[in-house]
Amino acid sequence: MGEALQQQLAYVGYGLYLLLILAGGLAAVMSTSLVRALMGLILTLFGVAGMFLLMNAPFLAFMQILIYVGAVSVLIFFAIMLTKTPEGEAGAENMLEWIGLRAGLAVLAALTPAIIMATLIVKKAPAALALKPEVTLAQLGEFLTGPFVLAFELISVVLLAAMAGAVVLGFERRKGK
Amino acid sequence: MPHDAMSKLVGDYYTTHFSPDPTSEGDTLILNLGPQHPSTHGVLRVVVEMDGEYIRRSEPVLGYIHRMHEKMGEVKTYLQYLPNMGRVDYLHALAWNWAYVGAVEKLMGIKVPPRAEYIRTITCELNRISSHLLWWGAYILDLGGITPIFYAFADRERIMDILQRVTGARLTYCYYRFGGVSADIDDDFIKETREFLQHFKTRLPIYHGLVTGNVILRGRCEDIGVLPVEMCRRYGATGPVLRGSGVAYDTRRFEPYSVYDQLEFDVPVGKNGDAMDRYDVRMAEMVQSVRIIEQALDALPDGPHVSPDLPDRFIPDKGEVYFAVEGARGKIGVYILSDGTAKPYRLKLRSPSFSNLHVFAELAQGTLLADAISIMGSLDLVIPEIDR
Amino acid sequence: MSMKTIGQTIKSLWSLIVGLKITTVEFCRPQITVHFPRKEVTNLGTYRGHIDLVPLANDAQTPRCIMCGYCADTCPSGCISLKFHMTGEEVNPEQRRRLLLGLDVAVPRSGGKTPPPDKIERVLDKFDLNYNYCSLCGLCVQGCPVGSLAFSRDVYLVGRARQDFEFDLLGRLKSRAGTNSGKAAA
Amino acid sequence: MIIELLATPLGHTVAALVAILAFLGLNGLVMVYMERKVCGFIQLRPGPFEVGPRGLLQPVADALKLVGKQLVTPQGADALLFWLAPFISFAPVAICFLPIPFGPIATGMNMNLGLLLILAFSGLNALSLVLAGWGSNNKYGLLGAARAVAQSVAYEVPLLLSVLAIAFQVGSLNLSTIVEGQKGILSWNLFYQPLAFVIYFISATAETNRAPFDLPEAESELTAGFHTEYSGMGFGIFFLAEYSYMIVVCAVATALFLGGYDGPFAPGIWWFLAKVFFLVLILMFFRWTFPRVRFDQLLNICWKWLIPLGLANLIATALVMKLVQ
Amino acid sequence: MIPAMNPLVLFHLAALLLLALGLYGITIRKTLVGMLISVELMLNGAGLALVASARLTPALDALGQVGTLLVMGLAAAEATLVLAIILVVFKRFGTSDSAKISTLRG
Repeated sequence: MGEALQQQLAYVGYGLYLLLILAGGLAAVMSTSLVRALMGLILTLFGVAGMFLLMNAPFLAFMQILIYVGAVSVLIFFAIMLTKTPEGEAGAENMLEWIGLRAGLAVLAALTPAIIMATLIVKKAPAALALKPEVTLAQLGEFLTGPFVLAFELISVVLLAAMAGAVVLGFERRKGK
Repeated sequence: MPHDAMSKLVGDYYTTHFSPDPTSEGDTLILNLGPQHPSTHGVLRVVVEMDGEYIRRSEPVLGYIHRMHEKMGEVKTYLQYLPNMGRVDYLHALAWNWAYVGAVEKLMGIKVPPRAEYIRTITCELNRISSHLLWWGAYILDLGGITPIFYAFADRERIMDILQRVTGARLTYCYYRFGGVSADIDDDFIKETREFLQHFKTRLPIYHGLVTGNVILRGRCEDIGVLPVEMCRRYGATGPVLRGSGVAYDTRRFEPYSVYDQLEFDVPVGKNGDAMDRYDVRMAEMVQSVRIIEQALDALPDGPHVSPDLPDRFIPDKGEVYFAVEGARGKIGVYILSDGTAKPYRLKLRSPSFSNLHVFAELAQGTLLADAISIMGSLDLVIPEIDR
Repeated sequence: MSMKTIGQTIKSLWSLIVGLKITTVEFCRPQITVHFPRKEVTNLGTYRGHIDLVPLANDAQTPRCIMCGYCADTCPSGCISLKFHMTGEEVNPEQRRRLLLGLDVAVPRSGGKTPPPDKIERVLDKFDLNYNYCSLCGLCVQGCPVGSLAFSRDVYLVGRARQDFEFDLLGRLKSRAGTNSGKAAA
Repeated sequence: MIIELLATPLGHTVAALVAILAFLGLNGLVMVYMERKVCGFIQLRPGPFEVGPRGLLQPVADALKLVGKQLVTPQGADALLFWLAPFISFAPVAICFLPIPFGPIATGMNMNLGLLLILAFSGLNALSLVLAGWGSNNKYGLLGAARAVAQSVAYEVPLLLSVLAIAFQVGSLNLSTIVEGQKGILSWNLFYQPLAFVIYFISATAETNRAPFDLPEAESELTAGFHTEYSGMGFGIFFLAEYSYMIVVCAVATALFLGGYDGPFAPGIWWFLAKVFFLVLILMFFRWTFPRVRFDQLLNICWKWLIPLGLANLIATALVMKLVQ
Repeated sequence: MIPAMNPLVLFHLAALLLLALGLYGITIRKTLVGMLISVELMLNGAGLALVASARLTPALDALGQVGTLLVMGLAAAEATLVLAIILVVFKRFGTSDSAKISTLRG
C-alpha cells in the first residue's frame, strides 16, 4: 500500500469522523428529546475517538470510549431517567416564542468565538509535523507518575470527592422522604 | 417519555382509583403485576405503587377467575356439587373433596367405614405432597431457579400415576363420596405407594442440597416478609403461613377428624415467620406426610370402602354444619345451611389462600420488588381458590 | 473481617458447589421423558375417558340400561340425555305416568333388580352424551343401578369441533357390536 | 491480488470482520442448541429432538421463525431508539472479537491494546440495554434498564481490576503476548492468579447478564425486563448479542488465564475453542442451577467482596512484580 | 486543497466545531441535563485540540495525551457530581428546567 493511498484513506477517514462529529453534535444540541441528544453526544464521542485513532493515539481512543461512552454517557442517561424529563424538554412550545431572540443569541454566542478562532487557526497555523510514533503505555505511565504525579493525584482526589459528594447528596435525597 | 403518555393511557378502574400514598412526592410508578405476569400464578393482579425498586403500597385485585362456586352450591343437589370441589383448589383437590364430603356426612349423620377413612388419609396426604412439590418448584421458579420445578414434576408425576390408579383423574380429583370413597385401593396401589415413598426419601436430600442449602436462595428468603403472629391473627392466615410464624396450629392435630388422632406426626413450626420459615415448614410437612402415609398403610383395615347403608337420595334435615380439614395451604372449611330440600340453602367455602393473600399487601409494603415476588411465592397462593 | 465471616463465606460458596454437583449428577442420569409417538406411558389401563354403554352379557346390541334416568339426574353438568319408548299393550295411563317418572323402576344400589315388568318393555331410542360439558366425576357410572355405564379408555380422543364431542352412545354401542360380530365372523 | 489485499492490515481486518460475523451467526445457532440440550439433560428431558437428527436443526427453525415474525413497535415508543438498541448491542460485540487470538495466527487484529479495546467496546452493552428499556415505553423495560445500568457500571470495576492484575503481571495489554507467556499447563495464569480468575468469572457472568445475575431481564419480576417489547429479529439480535458476548468473555478468560491456544497434539485453535466452550458450559450450568440474586445483594457482592478483593489482588500483584524485578 | 489546510488545522477546526456546538447548546438548552451534554461536547473539543497539538507539533507528545486523560477523568467526576446536583434540584423543584429553578426571580 503506497504512502499516497494511505494519505488519501486518512483524509477519507477524517471526513467520515468529521461527519460523525457534525451530525452527532447537531443532534446533541438541537434534538428535542434528551435521550436523542445523548445519542448525538455518543456519536460525537465516537467521531472524536476516530480522530484520536487517525492521530495514532489508540490508547486515548479506547479510553475515550471506555470512559465517555461506557461511563459518562450512562451516568447522563441515569440523570435523564431520574429527572423524568420527557421529549420536548428543550421547551418546544417555549422555543417557538423565543425562537427569534434566544436562538439568535445562541448562534451569536457560538459563532463569535468560532469565527475569531477559526481565522486565527487558519492564518497562524504552524506547519504540521509528520505523525510521531505511537506513545507507549509505559511512557504515559512514567509521565503520569513522574512530572504529573500531582495532577494525577489531584484527579484521584477530585474523583473521590465527586463520588463522596454524589453519595452524600443521594443520601440526602433518601432521607428527605 | 413514556411516563406522561402512559398515565394517560391507563384507564382501568383499579389503576385510576388506586389512591396514591398521601406521603409520596409524586415520582412514584404505578405498576400492574398481573393478571398476566409470570409470578402471579395464574390470574392474580396486584397493583403496586413503586418508588424506584421499592414498593410503597400494593393492592391485590381479585375476581379474574371467579366461577361462583358458592352460588353453584345453591342450585345443585348435594351429590351434583361434589365435582366442583376438585376445582376450587386444583392442587389439593382431595382436601376440598374431604371438607365437603365430611360436612355432608356430619349433616346427615353418615358413618364412614374405617377402611375408607384410611384410604382418604393416604390419598389426601399423597395429594398434599404433590401440592407442596408443585409449590416448591414454582417458588424457586419465582426466585429464578428453573431446574427444581422439573425435578418436582418428575416426582409429582409418580404421585399422579398412583392417584390416577384409584381416582381415574390426574389433577381435579372427585374421589371421595358421601360415606366412603368411590373405588377401593388394591395391592398394586399399596405397592406403588410404598415404592414411591422410598424413592421420595432419596430425593428429598437432593432437593435440600440443590435448593435449601443454597446461599442465594437463603439470601432471597431469610428475613424476607416477616409475618408476626399478631398479623396472622388479624388476617386469619392458616396453614404453613401461620405455622411458619411459630403457631403450631394444625387442624389435623387440634380438631382431629377421621383417623388423624390415631396417627403419629409432628406439626413443624418456624421461628421468625420469614419466607425461609414458611419454606422449611412445607419441606418438613412433606416428611410428616410420608410418615402419616406409612402408618396408614400399615394400619389399613379390611372392610367395605363405602358405607353399605346409604340413603337413596341425599336430602338432609334442616340444620347447619361446619366442617374443616387441613389443606396444603391451610384450614379448609365448608359451611352448609340446609333447609331440608335436596339442595343446600347456603354453602360457604372458607379458602385458606384468600386469607393468606391479604397478608401480602401489608407484608410487601416497603420491600423491594424482588422481595415482594418472594413473599408472594412463599404464601403459596392458588388463585382459583381465592376467587371461589 | 472476623474468622466467622470468612468461614460463613466459604460455607456459602460450598453450598453453590453442592448445587452444581447435583445438577452434574442429574445431567448424566438418563432422561425420564416419554416421547409420545415413539413410546407410550404404561398406565393407560386406569385412564378414564368419556362414558360408554355396557351391553348385556348375551346380547352385544342391547345396552343393560333400564332407563331409570338416574345418570341424567345426577350429572352435575347435565350432559346426559336419553329417550325411550314403551312397547306392550296393557299400560294404563297411571302406569305410564309412574313409568315415565321412574317411580317403579330400580332404585340406585338395589343391585339392578327391576320391579315386575307389568308386561311392558322399554326400548332405548337415544342415549346422548355431550362430552363438552362432562367433568368426568364418575357419579353416573357409580350410581348406575345395573352397571350399564363404564368409562371408555380412549386416551387419544381428539376432535376439531364441538360436534365431535357430542356422542351418540347407543350408536357407538351398536357399531361396536357390529364390528365385534364382524370380527367374530372373520 | 486478493492475497495481497488480505496481507495489508486493513484488508486483514476487513476479512477478519467478515469471518467474525459468519462465526457469530454460526455460534448463535450452536449456543442455542447447546443451551437447550444442556438444560434439557439437567432437567431429565431430551431437549430439542424433533427437527433434524437429534434436533440439530431446531436453532435454524427458531432463527427462521424469528426472522419471519412481525416487528411490532409499541405505541408511544421512540421508534428510532427502540430499533437502534439491538444494533448497538450487537455491533460492539463483533468488534470485540477482533483482538482475540483464536490460534497462533488466527487473530483478527494483533494490536497492542487489544484487551483495552475489548473492555471499551463491551461497555457499550449497558448502553444498548438502557436504550432498549427506555425506548420501548414500558414500565418493566424502564425498570430493567435502570437495573442494567447499575449492574454493568458496578461490575465493570472488578472486571477491570482482575484483568489489570494479569496486565501488570505480563506487562502488556496485547492478548497474543499474554497467551505467548503461558506455555505448558503449569505456566497458566490460572495458577498464579486464581483469585483474579474467580473475580473475573463472576464479574463476567454479571456483565453478560447471565443467571444468577440476569436481573435486567429477570422474568419472574420484570416479565422480560428491557426486551419485554421486542418481537422477531429485534429480540433475536439481542439474543445473538448475548450469546456472542458470552463467547467474548469466555475467550478473554481463556486467553488471560487458561493459556489461550496452548495445548498438546491438536492445533491451537481447537484447544482455544475447547477451553472457551468449557467455560461457556460452566456458565450454562450456573444458569440452570442457581436461583437469581436480588438487586441489592448483587451490588453488595460487587462492592463488598469483589472490588476490595480485586484491589488487594492488584496491589499484591504489583508488589510481587516489584520484588521480583 | 488550500495550503493552510494541513492536518493540524483540520483537527483544530474539528475541535472548534465542537466548541461552537457546545456553546450554542449551553445557551439554547433549558434543562440541566441538556447543558451537561453541551459541556461534554466542549470538553471533547478541548481534548481533541490538546492531542492534535501534542501529536502534530514539536510539543511534548505524552504531555498532550496525559492532559486529555486528565480531562476525561475530570469529565467523569464532573458528570457524577452534576448528576447528584441534578437529582437534588429535581427533588427540590420538581423540574430540571434552569429557568424555573431560579428562586431569585422577582
